[in-house]
Amino acid sequence: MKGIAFAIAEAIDQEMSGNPKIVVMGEDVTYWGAVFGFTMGLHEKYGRARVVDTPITEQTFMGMAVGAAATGMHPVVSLMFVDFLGAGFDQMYNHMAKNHYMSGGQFAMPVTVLTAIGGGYGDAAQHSQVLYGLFAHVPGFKVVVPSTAYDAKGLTLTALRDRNPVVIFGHKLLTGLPFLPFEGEEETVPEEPYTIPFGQAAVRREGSDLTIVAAGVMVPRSLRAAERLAQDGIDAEVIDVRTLVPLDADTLVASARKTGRVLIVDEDYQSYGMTGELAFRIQAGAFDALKAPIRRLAVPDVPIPFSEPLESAVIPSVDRIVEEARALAGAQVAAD
Amino acid sequence: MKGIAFAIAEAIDQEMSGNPKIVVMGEDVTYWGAVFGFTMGLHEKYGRARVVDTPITEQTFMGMAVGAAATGMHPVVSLMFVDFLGAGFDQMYNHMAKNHYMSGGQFAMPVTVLTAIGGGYGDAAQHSQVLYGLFAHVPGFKVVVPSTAYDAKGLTLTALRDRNPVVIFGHKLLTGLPFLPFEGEEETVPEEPYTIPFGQAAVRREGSDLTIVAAGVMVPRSLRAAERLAQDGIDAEVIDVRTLVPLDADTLVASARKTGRVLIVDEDYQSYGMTGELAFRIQAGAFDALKAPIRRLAVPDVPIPFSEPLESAVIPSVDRIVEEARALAGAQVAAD
Amino acid sequence: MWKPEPALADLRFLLDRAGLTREALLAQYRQMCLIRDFEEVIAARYAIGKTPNFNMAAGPIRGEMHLAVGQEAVAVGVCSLLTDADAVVSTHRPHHHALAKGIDPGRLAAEIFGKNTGLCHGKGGHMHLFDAEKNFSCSGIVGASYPQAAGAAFSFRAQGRPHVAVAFSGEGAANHGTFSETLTAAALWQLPLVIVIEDNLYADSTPKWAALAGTHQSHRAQAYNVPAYLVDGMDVIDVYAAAKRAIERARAGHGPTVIEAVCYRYRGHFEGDGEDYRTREEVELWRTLDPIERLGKRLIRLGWADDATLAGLREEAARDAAQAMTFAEESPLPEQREALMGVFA
Amino acid sequence: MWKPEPALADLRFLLDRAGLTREALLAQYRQMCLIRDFEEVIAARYAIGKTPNFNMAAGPIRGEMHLAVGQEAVAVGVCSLLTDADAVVSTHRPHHHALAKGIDPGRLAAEIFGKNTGLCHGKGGHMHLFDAEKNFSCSGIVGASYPQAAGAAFSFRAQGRPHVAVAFSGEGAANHGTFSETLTAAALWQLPLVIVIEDNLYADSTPKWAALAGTHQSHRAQAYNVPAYLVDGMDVIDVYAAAKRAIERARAGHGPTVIEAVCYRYRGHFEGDGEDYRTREEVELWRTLDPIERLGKRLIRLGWADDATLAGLREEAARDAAQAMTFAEESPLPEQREALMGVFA
Ligand SMILES: Cc1ncc(C[n+]2csc(CCOP(=O)(O)OP(=O)(O)O)c2C)c(N)n1
Ligand SMILES: Cc1ncc(C[n+]2csc(CCOP(=O)(O)OP(=O)(O)O)c2C)c(N)n1
Ligand SMILES: [Mg+2]
Ligand SMILES: [Mg+2]
Repeated sequence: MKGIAFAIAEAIDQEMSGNPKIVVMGEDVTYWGAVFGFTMGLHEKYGRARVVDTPITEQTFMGMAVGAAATGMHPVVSLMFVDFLGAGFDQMYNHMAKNHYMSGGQFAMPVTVLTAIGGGYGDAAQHSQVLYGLFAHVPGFKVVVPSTAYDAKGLTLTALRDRNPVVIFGHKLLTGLPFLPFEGEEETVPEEPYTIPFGQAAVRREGSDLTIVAAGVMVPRSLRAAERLAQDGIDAEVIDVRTLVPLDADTLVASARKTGRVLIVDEDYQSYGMTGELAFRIQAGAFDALKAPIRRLAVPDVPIPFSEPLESAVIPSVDRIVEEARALAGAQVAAD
Repeated sequence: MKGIAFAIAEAIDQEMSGNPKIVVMGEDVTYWGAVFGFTMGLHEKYGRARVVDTPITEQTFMGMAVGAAATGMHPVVSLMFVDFLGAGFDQMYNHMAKNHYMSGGQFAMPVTVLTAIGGGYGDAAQHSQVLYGLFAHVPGFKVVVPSTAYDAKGLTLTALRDRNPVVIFGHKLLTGLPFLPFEGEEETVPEEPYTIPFGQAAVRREGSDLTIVAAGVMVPRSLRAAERLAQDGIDAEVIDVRTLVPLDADTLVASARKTGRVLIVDEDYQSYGMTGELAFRIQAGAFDALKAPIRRLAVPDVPIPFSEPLESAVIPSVDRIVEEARALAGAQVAAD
Repeated sequence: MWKPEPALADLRFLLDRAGLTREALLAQYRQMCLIRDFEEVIAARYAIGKTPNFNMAAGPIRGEMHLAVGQEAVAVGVCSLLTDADAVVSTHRPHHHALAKGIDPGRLAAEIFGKNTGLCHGKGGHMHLFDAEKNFSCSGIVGASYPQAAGAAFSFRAQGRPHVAVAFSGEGAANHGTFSETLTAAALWQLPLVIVIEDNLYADSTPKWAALAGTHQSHRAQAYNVPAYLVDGMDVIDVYAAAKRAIERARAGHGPTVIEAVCYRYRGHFEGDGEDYRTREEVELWRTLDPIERLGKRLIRLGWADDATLAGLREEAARDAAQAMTFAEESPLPEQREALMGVFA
Repeated sequence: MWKPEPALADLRFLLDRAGLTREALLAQYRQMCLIRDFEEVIAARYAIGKTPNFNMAAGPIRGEMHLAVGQEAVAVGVCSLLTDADAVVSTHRPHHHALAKGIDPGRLAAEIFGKNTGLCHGKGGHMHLFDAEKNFSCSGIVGASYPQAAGAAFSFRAQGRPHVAVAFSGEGAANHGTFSETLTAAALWQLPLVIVIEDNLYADSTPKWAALAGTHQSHRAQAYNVPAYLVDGMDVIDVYAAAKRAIERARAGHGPTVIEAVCYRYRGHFEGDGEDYRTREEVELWRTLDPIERLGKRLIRLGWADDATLAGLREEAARDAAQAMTFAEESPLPEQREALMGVFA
């Protein structure tokens, strides 16, 4: 299988066929499969009764998901681009994410939100963001960022069986759709349904000199960087966090303790987001084992510019991961 | 003067009287002074033409601020409780914060957003949040969190002369309004206008054993904790970050290098927010000087519960700051 | 929205048409009294520790407090037509809806006091009342009730269950984009949804004239092909008659309805409100239309009750409200460790 | 929305009433041709590197591309009434508005190519066109144009400047809550705002019938006490006549207007769209109403132009479009370090 879009769509189909509670809603989920393919093929199979195109009303279809989840359904909702969260965020973080807690446990909120993230193909400031940091910051969401088709299928099936709001952030350059560049790999993905538990990071490459932690498309980029680093004799371990919430800090800490050097790579904005959080957790658990300050590479707190040279100046590339990792590998305990 | 509400209202009045571009808008900005007093007295003085009650339409009045700022005004907009950001976030982070950049510098966005934050008086999950981490994460906002009336006035005047979107997060328990508990101090605040530059943290108390970094109402709580710690012979330095964006990392790093131990105290949700970011910046600059892992105390990733014992279990208190600081002061390089 | 008081024969005709019996009216009277008493004792308990200096954090009930004294007829007129399985999504001003939906007054009061015996074990509080058995939820965010009720309606339809979902809101809330968005959704999919706007003329300190582009929010429904009723919210019979049609239509699969009920809140927006945005005279004027007194007078005119019957019902209601307070006050607070539990199911 | 083609005398009458002279019509013709040509050459340039396999990231123009071929009359009918000082807020489909507002085609094309000579020096891109001198901005977020234009209108009024603000949007966008919210604001404060809905029957792949509760978005305006016109968006004269009244009224302080112009996009939602949600026949049918051909025929009927005049105008337009492309293609890309500058003013 090539790409997470096929994997996610297959997972939904498999679960939907046995679970009448599942209904798919959002803009353009029928003919266009939610634009990025996450709902491909479902309309043909289940029809407009269970695959519902909504008007362009994010706050309302997110709120409808809350109401439907409270009355026995499991809505799968498409937020076409994550950039559009601002048009419906209230229903997400103040209700979907809180109603179970506020109700003292009476109303579970089994909602699966699918959203497309990331840049690198020229879609500019309002269609290239990542923003999972915003969801990870507010309590009540599980935050899932698959980097492989295998993971995408297993994590989606887990989400569809979870009684809580789960947001699946699918990177556009991993979808495998023909109209976008593809940075993933052709993979063997079992046809039968399987689940992957949340909160388990994956060590994608073992290494001893330094640890690179990443999510989404930054995982394959980090792996490519690791190959280049290997040519320089630098042996990088690459960890895919897979879920930001729950976060598998143990795996990160164990790796940091082993290598003593950590680079966190992120396509979200740099400040007040994933890189800071992971750094905190790593230093808390591996303080005495760190040989150098933790480094990070992320979008340097600017909107994503349109023009190619500008865009590639701000989104972490294989080259820049290599550069940062090299600097880190050479870094003595710094006094900067 | 007692409280930031009076200070902010005075600053707006002083600037507004000389600057016809300023218009105040939002819900209940007339009779109720934006509920938390930030626009008190302005309606009486400037009338409904310049102090405009809006319908309950956050997305729209935030978008109007964008349009008005682009055509020569300086809107001062009230987002009554920060909890309501989700009803209007799109216009804020996708437009107000980005239009200057996206337009290649053509459209400045002089907008001052006033919003009330924080819990501790029983207003529960949808009216007690802090959420400045969300604004700090997305590029384009300056994020101001005054902890004193003096600062509130000076920082507000700076905001009103800034050509960029500035969000001022006023903690309810620092407003000084009679209907809320007050955790600030009676202060001498000069009558004449003055400004305080953004990006300068304030060392509120010097100390040598450890550094406590905080913002908003956590500053006076940390200062009270420091007094208690002093009785135990622990000499805490207390730093008020004042502005999260721009962030004065130098002052934090210098203090961390001096004391070797840092506790970050925050009333926002713990993960993927302020504490992680500050920790990253501190370890990056003071790695070799740190004697123990950086610690943090924040709302432990739960919605703010209503009932008093539950609420006080999650919002950092003087007691818990003391506890954490004590543990930190005693901590050897941990291997946990 | 004031309508002429019907002559006795006309009143009988109207009741007949609405299918309202003596028993039903007496139950509505009692329910409205319960709400009135409940709100007033909450007001009294809320004031404890808050005088002479009003401090929101003091006393046995903390935080904001939005009461619905004066608006009883809307909640009762609508909710008396609902079953437990029908969904109600309420707002920051939710007690009257909760009681009218049949929620236990004791567990309601306990939640307002933040007690462990409360509906949400003290985690929700006055603006976040949830009762899964009664299919009741609410939100402190203005405009948030509409889509959630539409979602419940969607879900009932998808599951082939004959229930209806009701969203309550204020007239201020209907300015929010979610109102028009939900009208579109409800009309498109012909959802079994009833949107009830309690038009009490104010949103916080903001009078309707300063926030509404037209005179009534219900007028907007038509533009979305949603039928609407504009009713006298101080008259439980008028509310009931419209709600009955709307709810029956929804159950029958004929889609959504908006009901705008013009009413008035006698107390401030929240307790402690200085109310300098309105006149005392206006408040007094509206009190002359009191829904409980009006229903009482009609019951007497109809010969369906005498003063003693009514006094008896009022006493029962007062007793229930008092018992609820006692239950709440005597209940234990939750334990601190509970705070960290229950973010996820 | 199809109207009968006016007889010659009636056409003269309509033009007269609208104050449209020969010169004005010829200018509109030329402007529509420029837009048509511009969009078509952009389409051709966009396709470079994207065939046989369509890949959004390949070729000289990257990212999504939403063109407005077929919708020229709406942009030109409205914008030919505006001055540079009037504000326009556009959408994800903004080229026709930009050109009609008088933005330099070269700098526009350069922005679409991401060049340093572009309107925004390459930072904005096709969905984020800004030109401060022409008071033009736009947003890739659906529904975002309304409040921003209302804000500009508010600002003009507050400053006592006689300008008007125009928000363009699609019919899909008008389902967004910001539409009704902005109607309320505009009506309340009687803002000099004109909302133009380009009702091209589709929002992405979603046909109007699947997303609209009624037939036309303009019907909603009335419910907010905002007057509205429903016009033939394939007829620049019809658009112009309505826009003229709306804009004059706005300038005179008489408040907002909604104009819904029914039109059609000949090309896909974006370039690369497979268009399996509509029939080829429908597209062909609408092409018979082509606004440029219609105006051309009328000019000839009126005796205001002959084939040669029109051909001359078309050539001029084609030359301008080609020059814009050349300028864009020959311009340098911005330097990487620019990326980190300009977040703050
Ligand atoms: C999105 C949002 N904005 C603002 C508020 C603050 N607020 C709480 S109640 C209220 C007024 C509501 O008025 P209305 O809908 O008429 O209801 P009423 O209070 O009159 O019952 C406001 C503005 C809020 N809770 N949520
Ligand atoms: C808030 C938001 N939701 C969804 C989208 C994705 N989107 C882009 S264009 C579009 C359709 C817009 O349709 P319409 O308003 O009719 O304009 P048209 O494309 O027909 O010109 C959608 C859904 C968006 N950009 N913003
Ligand atoms: Mg009201
Ligand atoms: Mg359209």
